[in-house]
Amino acid sequence: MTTTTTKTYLQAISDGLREEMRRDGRVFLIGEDIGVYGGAFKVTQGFLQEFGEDRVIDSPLSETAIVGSCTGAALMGMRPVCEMQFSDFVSCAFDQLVTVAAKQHYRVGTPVPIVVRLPSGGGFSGGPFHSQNPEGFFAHCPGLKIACPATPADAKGLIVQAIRDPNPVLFFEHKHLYRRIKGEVPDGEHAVELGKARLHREGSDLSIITYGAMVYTAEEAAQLAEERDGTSVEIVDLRTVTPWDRQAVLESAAKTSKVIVLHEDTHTSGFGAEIAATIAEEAFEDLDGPVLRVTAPDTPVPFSPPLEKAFLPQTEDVLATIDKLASY
Amino acid sequence: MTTTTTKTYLQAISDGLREEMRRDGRVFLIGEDIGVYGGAFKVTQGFLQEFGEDRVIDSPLSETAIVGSCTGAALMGMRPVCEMQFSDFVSCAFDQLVTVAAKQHYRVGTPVPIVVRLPSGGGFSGGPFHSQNPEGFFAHCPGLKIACPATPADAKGLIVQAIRDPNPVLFFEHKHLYRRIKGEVPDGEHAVELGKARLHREGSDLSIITYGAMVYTAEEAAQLAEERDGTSVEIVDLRTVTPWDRQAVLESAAKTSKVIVLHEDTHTSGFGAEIAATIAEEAFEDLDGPVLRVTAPDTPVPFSPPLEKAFLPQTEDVLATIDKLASY
Amino acid sequence: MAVAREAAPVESAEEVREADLDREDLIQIYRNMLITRGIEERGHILYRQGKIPGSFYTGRGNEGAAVGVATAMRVDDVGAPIQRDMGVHVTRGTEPWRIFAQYMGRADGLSAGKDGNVHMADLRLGLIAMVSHLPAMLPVATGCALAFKLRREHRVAVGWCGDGAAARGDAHEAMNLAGVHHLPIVFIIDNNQYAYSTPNRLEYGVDHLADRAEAYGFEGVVVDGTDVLTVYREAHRAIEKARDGGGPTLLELVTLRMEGHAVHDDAFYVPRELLEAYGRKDPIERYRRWLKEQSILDEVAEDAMSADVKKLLNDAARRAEESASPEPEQTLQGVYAEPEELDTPHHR
Amino acid sequence: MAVAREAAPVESAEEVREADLDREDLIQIYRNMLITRGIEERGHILYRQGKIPGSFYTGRGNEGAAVGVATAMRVDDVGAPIQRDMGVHVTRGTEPWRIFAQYMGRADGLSAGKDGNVHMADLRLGLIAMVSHLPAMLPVATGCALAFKLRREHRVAVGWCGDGAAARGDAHEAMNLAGVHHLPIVFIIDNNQYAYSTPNRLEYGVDHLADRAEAYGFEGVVVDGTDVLTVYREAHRAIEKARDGGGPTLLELVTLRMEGHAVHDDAFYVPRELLEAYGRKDPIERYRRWLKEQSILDEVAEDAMSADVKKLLNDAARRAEESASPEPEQTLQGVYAEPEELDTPHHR
Ligand SMILES: Cc1ncc(C[n+]2csc(CCOP(=O)(O)OP(=O)(O)O)c2C)c(N)n1
Ligand SMILES: Cc1ncc(C[n+]2csc(CCOP(=O)(O)OP(=O)(O)O)c2C)c(N)n1
Ligand SMILES: [Mg+2]
Ligand SMILES: [Mg+2]
Repeated sequence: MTTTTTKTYLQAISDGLREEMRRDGRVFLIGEDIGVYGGAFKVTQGFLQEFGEDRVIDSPLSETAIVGSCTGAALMGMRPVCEMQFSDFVSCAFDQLVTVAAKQHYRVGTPVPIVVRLPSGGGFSGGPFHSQNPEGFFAHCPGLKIACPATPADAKGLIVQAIRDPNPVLFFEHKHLYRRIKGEVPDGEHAVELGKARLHREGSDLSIITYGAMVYTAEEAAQLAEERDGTSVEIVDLRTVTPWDRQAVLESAAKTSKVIVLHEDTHTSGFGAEIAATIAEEAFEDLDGPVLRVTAPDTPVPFSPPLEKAFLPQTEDVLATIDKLASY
Repeated sequence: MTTTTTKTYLQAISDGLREEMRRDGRVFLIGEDIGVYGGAFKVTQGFLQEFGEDRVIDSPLSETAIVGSCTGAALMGMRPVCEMQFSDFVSCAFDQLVTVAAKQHYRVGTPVPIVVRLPSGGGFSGGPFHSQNPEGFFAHCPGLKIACPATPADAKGLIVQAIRDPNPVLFFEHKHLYRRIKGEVPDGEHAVELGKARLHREGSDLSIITYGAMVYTAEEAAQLAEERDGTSVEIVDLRTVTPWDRQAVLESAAKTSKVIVLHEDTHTSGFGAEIAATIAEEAFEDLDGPVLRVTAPDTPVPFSPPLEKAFLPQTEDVLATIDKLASY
Repeated sequence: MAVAREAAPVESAEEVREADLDREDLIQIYRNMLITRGIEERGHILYRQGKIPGSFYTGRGNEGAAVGVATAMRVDDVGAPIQRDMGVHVTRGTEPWRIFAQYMGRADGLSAGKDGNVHMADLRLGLIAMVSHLPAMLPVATGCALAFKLRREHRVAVGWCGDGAAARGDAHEAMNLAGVHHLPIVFIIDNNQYAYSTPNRLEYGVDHLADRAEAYGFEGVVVDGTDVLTVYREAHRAIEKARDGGGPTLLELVTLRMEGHAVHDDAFYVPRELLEAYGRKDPIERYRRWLKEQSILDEVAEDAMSADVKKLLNDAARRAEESASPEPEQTLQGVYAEPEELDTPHHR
Repeated sequence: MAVAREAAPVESAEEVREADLDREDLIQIYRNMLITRGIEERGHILYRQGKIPGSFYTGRGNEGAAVGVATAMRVDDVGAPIQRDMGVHVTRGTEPWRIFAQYMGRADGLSAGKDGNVHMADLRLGLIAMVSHLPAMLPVATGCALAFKLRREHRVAVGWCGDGAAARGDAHEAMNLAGVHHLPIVFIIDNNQYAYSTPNRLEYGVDHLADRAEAYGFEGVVVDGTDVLTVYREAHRAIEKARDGGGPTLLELVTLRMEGHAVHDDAFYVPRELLEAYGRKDPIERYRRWLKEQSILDEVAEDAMSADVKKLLNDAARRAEESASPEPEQTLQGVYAEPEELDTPHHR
């Protein structure tokens, strides 16, 4: 029987990484300040001491070299896991990911099993460059996989599975969940399949499709809606954006006939557009109302608290959208 | 009265550029092989001779420096126009575009009037790196504008307007249209507003929303559908992806009640998802059928002709989708 | 094998005059350094008081480097300073109250609350606001220099970069382009020996970053960044050389980051002895001693200046605290520029 | 000021023996060069016959450089060659018929029709397929070297880059990382004096690209790339130095691109005299003369080899032409790898 322990989201990622490194000598870490300093968020604290300089590499400030060298090491049979200090900086490795890592297997059949860890998301005045959720850009790139865990258990299970996956995986870690969210995490080996959504909350009146930190915003709104007038909201946590669990989403849409898509990333061509378009295409006859999107607006992430609050999707925004759709 | 001349798409771009350079001494060009060689596609042939080395700069192979230096020159009051040799290489300037150029005005109020010319698109065995349509990635980035002309007249009018626009504009030139497509182009000054769609073909049974080279694929399919059984297909050519003409699209959707979204870019999180999601959200009650997307599949662009043919949306694919939707 | 020149320290007042500085300039330099440190010290207090959101960075130890370079720039030169270069903003005339307003995310901050901390600059003062992504502003500064060259203006661009950030491709592409076109640009590397927790030896494998200049076809100079006068002299030389068509120079200004990467970081990884050694080379204290030795500053003048700077910063902090936060509606404003905005002296 | 060493030419047979080449190796080198040129010449004909889709690139003039380096690699070394390095594929044992099949987009091509022309490699032969984006494979090659170092394997990675591509950030980041970690890698710059139409003087502002090595903490060497034996000797030294823990080396192999960028390009921008000068230094002809002088090759052997290579290529072209095109369904296959695929000797 699997035992569990209560852990923060951050601890869960850290444990997943550490356990996988103990299990598999091919796994190594590379990134800026991940060794001596233990990472900007301390996810790899103590790793240098346990695994040594060869497996925990403090790299130069070189996102292109970090990702590119992971690709090379992976082609030689290693299982590299790199960290972008903030997910925002992945823009500096865009070409290596989209051009090299994502396409190498299709082109010449050689797998590139790398993991890129990406502390992401806003909520603490990080400003335009320490708050973004860049998964939307990469969702458009065939050949990459993308995980966005919401719970500590999934954070552990998905980082482990990401390492084992034979493809490049972008692993988004929402910074606002790191120390704020605690949950039961299975002890010992625990892997969560990429591409399987989690039914976060069952409901019958409408569905919210979301992932990452917004799962909690959805949950708050759902609770308020229920308390207020008994509206029963279902929440589907995608867990991974690529591949994404179309079946779970379409089933929920068929069940409730009303769907809200929610993400913290910006609106236009965000992944929510793909979800909404797919539902509109494949569940057209199931729908009793339009698929509504609740997202950040099409702006950079502003710094000042009143602006950032207006930018980030809030519980009230979701609640208002629930009302709008419920009464449709 | 405006006179017109029959020109290729390529000539139209070339003329637009040349005329704007003659009108405005602040406009200069920078890119790889655009001077002595006249550009990989000869769009700037003769420019070095006419405008000299200062205004037609053969740069080193440095997409980051090309775009970044355009941003700097623009901040100093120039109107730089750079060329990526193939649009595929814009991945090497992703950070400069998305992080610097796109966000500088929002952050500190300084306009960045640059144009990035991007020869794009497939259809001649260019393979995974000389055939892409990367507009989908950039459509997700607030602060950038994106033009994708289909006709020679629009190619001229939009390159001129892109240069005059106070924002960074990505100007996609479909390589397959360069010499294949001819049309009437207004002589002399001619600018086309960014964000206004063009009704390419009027129809009443269903609408195809598209842009770029796919306008011609849509047209072929529409003609075939009409000849065959009188199905009347409307075609809306977006002309620009950012900003995009939501109103024109929603009006067409309201008129025909059935919409196909068509683009050459790959499927998941392509700009078609945004269009389809918006229609499904805002024209829900107008629709008599699901919004269907016809796009390339989620793979890199394959090289070998039978594979590339299977990859690119073909007239038959559009026709089959017309049939499916018409009989819905 | 080091190939860069190592700058000899400025010794005499004679040398200083040769470098175009009069008594007033020398005092102004001191004042700018005091204001620079004062802004950051006060900012740190405000931060601990919870009045500044986000994170907070200081450039303690870099005041001489930043003020020295900025003093050598002419009014129509432009620069793209980075996270340790508060002294550049101060020297170019940015009003301290607007910097505090920036820290606090107020509407009167240099980014009007859209961005925070050192991600700011006033283009009317010839400064370009950095992005976080380092050193993405080097290609941008290179483009400024390109514009000057194309227009045959006698202006110079200055681009800053950290020792850590010099590892990124943007640094290479910018320096290479500047070298090929012999552009009027000076590259400054603020080498404070660390990139966050990463020491120089894990950032690059060569003796001096200034050695790289050679590989781009221009001169590199290693300078003691704690010595404001030497920094000034070398920056002045390099900037005027660039202005006269002599092409780029790379100046590596060696200091030590005297505090953590940001104020959450206690910098446990920096050896005590190193901190102590550089503590003794504090750029402000060093320069103060020199001013006194040269009888440029006496007790009276010094006290007056301290009082004055204190008042300036008190007023500035108060004014910033009293200033308004941006309205939430501003969130949606300003993503795109309007055509009228191009109608400035720059853009005409 | 050039800082890189300029390699002295190999003069005597003695030196060649010192560099670990026996008579058989010397003949094999010649044969590989002939096959290399033969593949590209024949490819060009097939292209003009409309049998090869897309565009077509040749490496004429670079045969010695490519074969020389590849000959110096050991069987378990790995390399990431670029667009002028057909000789590397040939030397490592890629079957010519599969290269023709690659050109033609056939199912038996090295990329099974998914990619075209030189975007190919057989990882089982220790080669990594380039992407178009230059020089994106340098960081990748650096990662191979990192893996070797971490696993304490005595293997070396070789990363290729053009003179033009050396301007991009990827080159810098890769070399810097390799320098910091003293990785077992050799960087080769195929300096054929042009990047498409862009001459060296518009690509970089320094005498030799090899001068850059110094700025990353390792040695740079300028080598006459038309001289296969000198290339071999320098590559051999550098590779064995890397294997022995001596860290990276940068070899700049100077040649001239003897044809257009691709075959659509008549290279009008390359001065005639330059082409004539390098025509006289044709690497195959030069080496052929040397082999004859040294009596390693006589007329009879040469004729036999020519006939043999001709037959090889005839058969190869025929086999490729007869081979199947990929099925359209293949378009959707292979975007993602399956777990079983990691179950190779490499990946265990
Ligand atoms: C491209 C990029 N990657 C990572 C970071 C995160 N980061 C911010 S400052 C810093 C260290 C910078 O070191 P250095 O360039 O030496 O400047 P310093 O802070 O020491 O002045 C890092 C890693 C960043 N800003 N940009
Ligand atoms: C990042 C990038 N930008 C542009 C191109 C287009 N391009 C292909 S080859 C080439 C010239 C390359 O020159 P060099 O590196 O000297 O190699 P050579 O072709 O001369 O061998 C260019 C510009 C490219 N492949 N990659
Ligand atoms: Mg530093
Ligand atoms: Mg070349």
